Amino acid sequence: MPSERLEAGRPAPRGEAMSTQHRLDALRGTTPPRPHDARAIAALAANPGCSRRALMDGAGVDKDAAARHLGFPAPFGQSPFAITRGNVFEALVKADGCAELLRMLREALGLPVAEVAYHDVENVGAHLRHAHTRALIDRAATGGQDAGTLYDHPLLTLEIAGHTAYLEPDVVAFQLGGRFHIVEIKSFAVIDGQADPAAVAAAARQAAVYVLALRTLLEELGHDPLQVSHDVVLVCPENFANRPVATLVDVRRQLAVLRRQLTRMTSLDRLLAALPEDVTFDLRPDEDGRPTRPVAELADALRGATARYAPDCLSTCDLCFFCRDEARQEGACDLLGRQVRDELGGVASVAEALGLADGTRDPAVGQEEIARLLRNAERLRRECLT
Amino acid sequence: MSLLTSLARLRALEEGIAQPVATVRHCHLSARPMVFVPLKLSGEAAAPLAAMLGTERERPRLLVVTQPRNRDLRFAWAAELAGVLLPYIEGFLADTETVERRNADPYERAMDAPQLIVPNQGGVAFTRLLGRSTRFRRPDGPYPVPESVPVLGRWLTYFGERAAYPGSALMLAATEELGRHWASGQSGLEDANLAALLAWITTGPSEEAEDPLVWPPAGPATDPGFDAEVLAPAIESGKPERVAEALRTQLEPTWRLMWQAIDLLAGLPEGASAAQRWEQDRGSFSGMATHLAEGAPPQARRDGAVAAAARLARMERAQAAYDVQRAYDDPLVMAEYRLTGEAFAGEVVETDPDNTEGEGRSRKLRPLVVIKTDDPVRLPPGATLGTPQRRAQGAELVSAGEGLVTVKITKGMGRGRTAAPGAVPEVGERVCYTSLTDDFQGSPQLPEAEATPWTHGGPPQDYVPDDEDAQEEWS
Amino acid sequence: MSDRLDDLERRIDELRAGVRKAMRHRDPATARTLRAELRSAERAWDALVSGEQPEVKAEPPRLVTVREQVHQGLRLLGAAAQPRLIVAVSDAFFGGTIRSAQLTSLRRDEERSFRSSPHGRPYYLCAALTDRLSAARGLLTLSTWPLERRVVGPLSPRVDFLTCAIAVAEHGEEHGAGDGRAARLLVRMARNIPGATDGTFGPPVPGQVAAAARAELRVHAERDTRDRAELAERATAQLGDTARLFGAATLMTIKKENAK
Amino acid sequence: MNPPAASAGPEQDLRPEQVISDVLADLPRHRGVVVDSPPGAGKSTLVVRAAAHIAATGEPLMIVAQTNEQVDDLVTRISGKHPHLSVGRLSAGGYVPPPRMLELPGVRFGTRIQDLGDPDIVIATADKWAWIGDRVWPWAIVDEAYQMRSDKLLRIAGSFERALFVGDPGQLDPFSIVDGDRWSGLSWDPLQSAVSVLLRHNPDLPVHRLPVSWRLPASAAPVVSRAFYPFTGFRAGTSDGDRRLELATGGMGTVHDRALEEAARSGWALLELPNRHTVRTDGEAVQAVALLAARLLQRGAVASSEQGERPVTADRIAVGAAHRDQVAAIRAAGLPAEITVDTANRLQGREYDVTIVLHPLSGRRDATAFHLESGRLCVLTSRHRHACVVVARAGIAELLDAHPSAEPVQLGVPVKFPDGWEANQSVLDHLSRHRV
Repeated sequence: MPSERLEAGRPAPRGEAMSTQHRLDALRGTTPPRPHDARAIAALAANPGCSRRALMDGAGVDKDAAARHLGFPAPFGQSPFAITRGNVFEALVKADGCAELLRMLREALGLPVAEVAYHDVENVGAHLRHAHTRALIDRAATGGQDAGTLYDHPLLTLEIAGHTAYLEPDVVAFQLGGRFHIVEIKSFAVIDGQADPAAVAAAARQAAVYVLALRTLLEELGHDPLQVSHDVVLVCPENFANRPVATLVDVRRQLAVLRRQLTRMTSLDRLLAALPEDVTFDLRPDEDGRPTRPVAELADALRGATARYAPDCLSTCDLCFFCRDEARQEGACDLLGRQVRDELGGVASVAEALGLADGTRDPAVGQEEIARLLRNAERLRRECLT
Repeated sequence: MSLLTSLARLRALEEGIAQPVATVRHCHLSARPMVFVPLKLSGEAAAPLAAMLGTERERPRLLVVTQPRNRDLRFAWAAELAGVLLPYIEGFLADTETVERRNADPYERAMDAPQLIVPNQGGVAFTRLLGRSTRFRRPDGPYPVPESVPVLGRWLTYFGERAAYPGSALMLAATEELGRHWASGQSGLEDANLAALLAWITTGPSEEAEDPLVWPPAGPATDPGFDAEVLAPAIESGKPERVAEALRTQLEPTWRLMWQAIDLLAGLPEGASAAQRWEQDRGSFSGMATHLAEGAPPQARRDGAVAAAARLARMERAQAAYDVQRAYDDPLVMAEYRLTGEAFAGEVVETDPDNTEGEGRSRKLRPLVVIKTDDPVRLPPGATLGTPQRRAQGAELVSAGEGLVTVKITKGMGRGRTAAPGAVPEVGERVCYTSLTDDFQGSPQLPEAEATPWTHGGPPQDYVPDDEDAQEEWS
Repeated sequence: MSDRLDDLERRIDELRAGVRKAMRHRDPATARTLRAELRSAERAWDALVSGEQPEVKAEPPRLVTVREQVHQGLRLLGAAAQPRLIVAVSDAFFGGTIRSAQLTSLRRDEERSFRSSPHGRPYYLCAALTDRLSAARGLLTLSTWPLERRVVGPLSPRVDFLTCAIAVAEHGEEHGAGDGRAARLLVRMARNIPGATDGTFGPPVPGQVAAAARAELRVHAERDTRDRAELAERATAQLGDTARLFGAATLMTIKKENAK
Repeated sequence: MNPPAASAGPEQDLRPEQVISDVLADLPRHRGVVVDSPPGAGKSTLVVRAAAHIAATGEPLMIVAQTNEQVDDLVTRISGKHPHLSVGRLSAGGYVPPPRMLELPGVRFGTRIQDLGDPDIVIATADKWAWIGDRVWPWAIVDEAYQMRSDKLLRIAGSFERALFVGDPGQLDPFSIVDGDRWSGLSWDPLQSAVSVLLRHNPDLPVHRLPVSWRLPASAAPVVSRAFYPFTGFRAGTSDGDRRLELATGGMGTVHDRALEEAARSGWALLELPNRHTVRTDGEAVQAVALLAARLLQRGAVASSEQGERPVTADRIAVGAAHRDQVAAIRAAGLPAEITVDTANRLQGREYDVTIVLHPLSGRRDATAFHLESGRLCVLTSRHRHACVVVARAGIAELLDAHPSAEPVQLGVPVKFPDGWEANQSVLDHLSRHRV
């Protein structure tokens, strides 16, 4: 049973889901599915309006690989220094039976001194990790007094568009007021009580995925899912030292968003319907996984699914450079950002907007006002610049 | 961002070159700015890696931490930095003027002040963090540092805070200032890339600008590729000069860009009110220096209740003043308000310079001016108006319609029975009036910090920089 | 040398130009390859200006072998410990020269040597045993210890940490903290033990640390001893010599074996 | 608004009378008492009652409101209900009291405490109070305390010993033109509301909730309660049928007429325009709003309620929008001057028979935090006694669905509820059942 889970374990698609599932698999083609990790799942909410992204995520297409193959590699490298720093810090927090973590849980959350039991789920073979996690969590939830406190390297799962995503929270802590808490270890600094809001938000979104997965697990096991707290324990280095500090982060909002996105994913068939039957995003990898699909062909296939490019994509989507290039070819106002695009009312193209401003183009029905505004703005600019 | 700026961006995109969104420079530009390009170690909060800085474009100083994990080297670096910055800063303290104040003692104000220019907001934030991580240090005790380090920390903290103060020019971020004066054909997010923004302004968009190999990031973060393929091996090799060389390659391009940015800004005539804001900067700078000289403790980690409220009031006032001054100094900025109907400009078509109101002693001169304008006026009758052409005057909107606006001058006409020559605009003169005026009444007293009320946690225990501040180890 | 530099610099300029050209012609593929060459050229240039390639730093003459130093550290600690702690101890008290990296392969070597000639050595550096009697990840123990000390129940990581803290504190007390290293190690451990420090940042009092550690130890001792006794029993009953020292093979390792 | 404090009971089951007497009973027991009041739940009534109650003890009382309108309104109510009380109305230099107030018995006006004699009650805006030092009042009542920025409270808190804080947590939060990130997470963040700062430093203060809205009709209370007060909730003081809106003259079957009829019938109407991205001042929408208002007057709407029957005259109608330029555009569309046209910020605390709302998200392509702020929609949809007509372009559902959620998270800042997205969704969901 668990072993079957291991190979990209996908339950046999049923009924209505079937066609959708098959379409999605066809969309991905021979390329092996990119398993969703917590970050990927959290990122589903980054730009829900983008059909292209929704379809690629739904089909488990490796957007990064696609972007490379298209010649628009994503701009997200990670520095070896940052990676080392991250690992060193996590090791420090977990060293000596999570001594540091226990200190923080005791100080910040009043964890009783007696609560020190530590289970390293990874002590069992990788293939047993999920099953072992289930067993341990089940025992804890059933309220065995010796249920234990810290579960290191647990392995949770979540069904994403018919695929099982495997999720690895840093630590699950129990016995904080009888509830499970997700512990998220991050190496960005908390300085005088504050951290980079974007970084915290990302951590919160990711932790929300773990909370949801753990709640789902409890539900499957017939326990009260609310035994999992919506407060996650965020552990970061404090100020400029290596010393970790714990902060509680309320992820209820992120949970709500996550639920919305997961329900959306089930409605992919609407998007699929809009695609030609035979279209596929297959990279046609050769035996050593190198993509062989003609680039132009792949690009066309992708253009078949409309993107909704916004500059924010540059920090959230592997495909951003490809879509930005597309937007440039089309001379779309989206290039200038959501706000500008919104300000221009219905006007979508640069040429159109400027035409209206110069008066060289007559406003279409419904464009009268934006035309008036633009002409006025153009008049003022001319007046001030000449 | 207003439609006016959006239009400029669209135009830039179409013409492939940035468009002006200001006709004058809205920040003071020092004759001897200190250009400061810091780099930090990826993955760390504020671990300095290197900095290129100096006041002369031909003679940049390169400071490098050749073994970033070694905290002693980091403090040595901080001391080196202090060795460059402190003399520069203190150099402005000698030459001062005495300023008389109403119901307060006169004080000494520096004739000129230092100006730090960093590439981007990241540079400002890093400066602030650098200040935070050094200002509590002690030259004695368990983790002693050179005496100059805590002093540097307090100055960097000060500059970092001034950078957040509307209209201050003590510390500028190049991308911010350029973006205030030119609209590129890319999004605001992309404007944060100095190379890209400058390309738009000078030669037009360039793919290279985003290629870290051609234009290394302007910091403080380094290019991950560079970290992996060049820096890490260099550090491993344990050869300081090799690390320094590697970092030089990352800093020099940005150094050149910084001076290009300064040249561009210098090319614009300075706005009328910039000098006034710079005067406040000089006053603030002198205040900080005195503070330091009197041996006051380092800036607290965070504002107390009263300090926060006081700062907020100052900043809100500064912001409002800054917005008004920019509009009054620059027709292109004023145009934004004309577009939204909060201002209008046009030609005077009729005047009644001798119009009066009231009788006998209370009889006052209230000249009327009729202006013909193409602007959409969205101001109600009775609205108080000001005008860039006669800043001392105040006016009131009488009526508006059919492109004609009647305005009554209500302030600054003096006592006389007839208007002084030039006080009332002549027929045919182009004038601009706006509801945007900067007559703020001062903000009311705040309680003393030690009188903080119970609603805000009561009196704080007064702040003593404790050992922890001085000893938190630098990982 | 210098003309090589010139060649390189010329080459670098050409490549830069090439990259630009490729980008302009929307030919990212070429650009990518050119970039790679550019990097290597730059690396070469780097190497030249900064002299010849770095030679591998010579290990300081080692009087005591890694194996012996680890043994020394573990004897002092008296409980299962992670490499980083062992290294810290050996560094703090024995002027140790080992680095964590050197300890990774250690257990495998020991196991090999034991298999070739069982009990050929006075002691072996061996594994701690999990509740599945498999080798616990990243923990080292001594073969000379009773099994009870070498198995880890749920509470053992904490208990062992406290035991180690006591050992470090007391050793420091007897032999003097020496230089800062020992003190720093004690601080790090002390701040994670309730009551071990009085909140100030001064160096902790070893006696106080030991006392605090003992106090918490008393809370866990009974259950931990029970768990360990039970585990030890199972180990004795179920494991052969090798497995008892180095851990029973998990399904994973069996798979690996079969794979060979 | 944050999840209820421990002190809060299930007060929507309580009788309002009960709550009020509980509040009055708590006054002497605690340094501060907080009363949350959902729209039209009798906040002013409570303030007047409390004022009289305190004045009766003979101890002087200061009352703090946020705007001159609010102050004048309170003065009028108090002297109307308790003519025997002497009230001093403090004001800044420029202030001219509306004529109607000059006749009020026992009310004196002045710019300095000394000008007021020694009245039982002194009332002024927070800004004015900030200038009054050198005296400490045993009692204070702070009205609209959720719209008051905490730095304002800091300036005046020294002037009173104990205080009653009254306000509506569901309306718009205070804001600033400068970026306040540097203070986020601080318990005294000056940009937080007076109440949140007060409660963060004094978590044990009692928090009461007025359980019944006398303004919102039975058709609106549950909708607003669900969307904007998910944790506390409230109910309508009247039940179905108590409030009626009748249109004297028949309609001509236009969408506008049908919208009005739907509103008259059900208390809600959504006049949906074709889906299109537009500029903020969407001419069609503006026209629709103006037409609705005009038709409402033409058709001689009559509102009957527990307060009896009266025609819906222009002054009983309000038009609300999100942006100032929208308001200007609507005014320019030629409405009778007596009809109030204003932004959400300025409509706070006001009440009308019928409101016509230009939906903040109408015609937008992307929702910003500003558009999604739950307080904005709450104000716009909770000003009416009888009916609320919302004008919006189709496509808001899709816009919400496509909204990217990447709000930054500040450490130590309590999460605000309700989430603007959820609130918008919930209201839209209800409106869709009244689509025309």
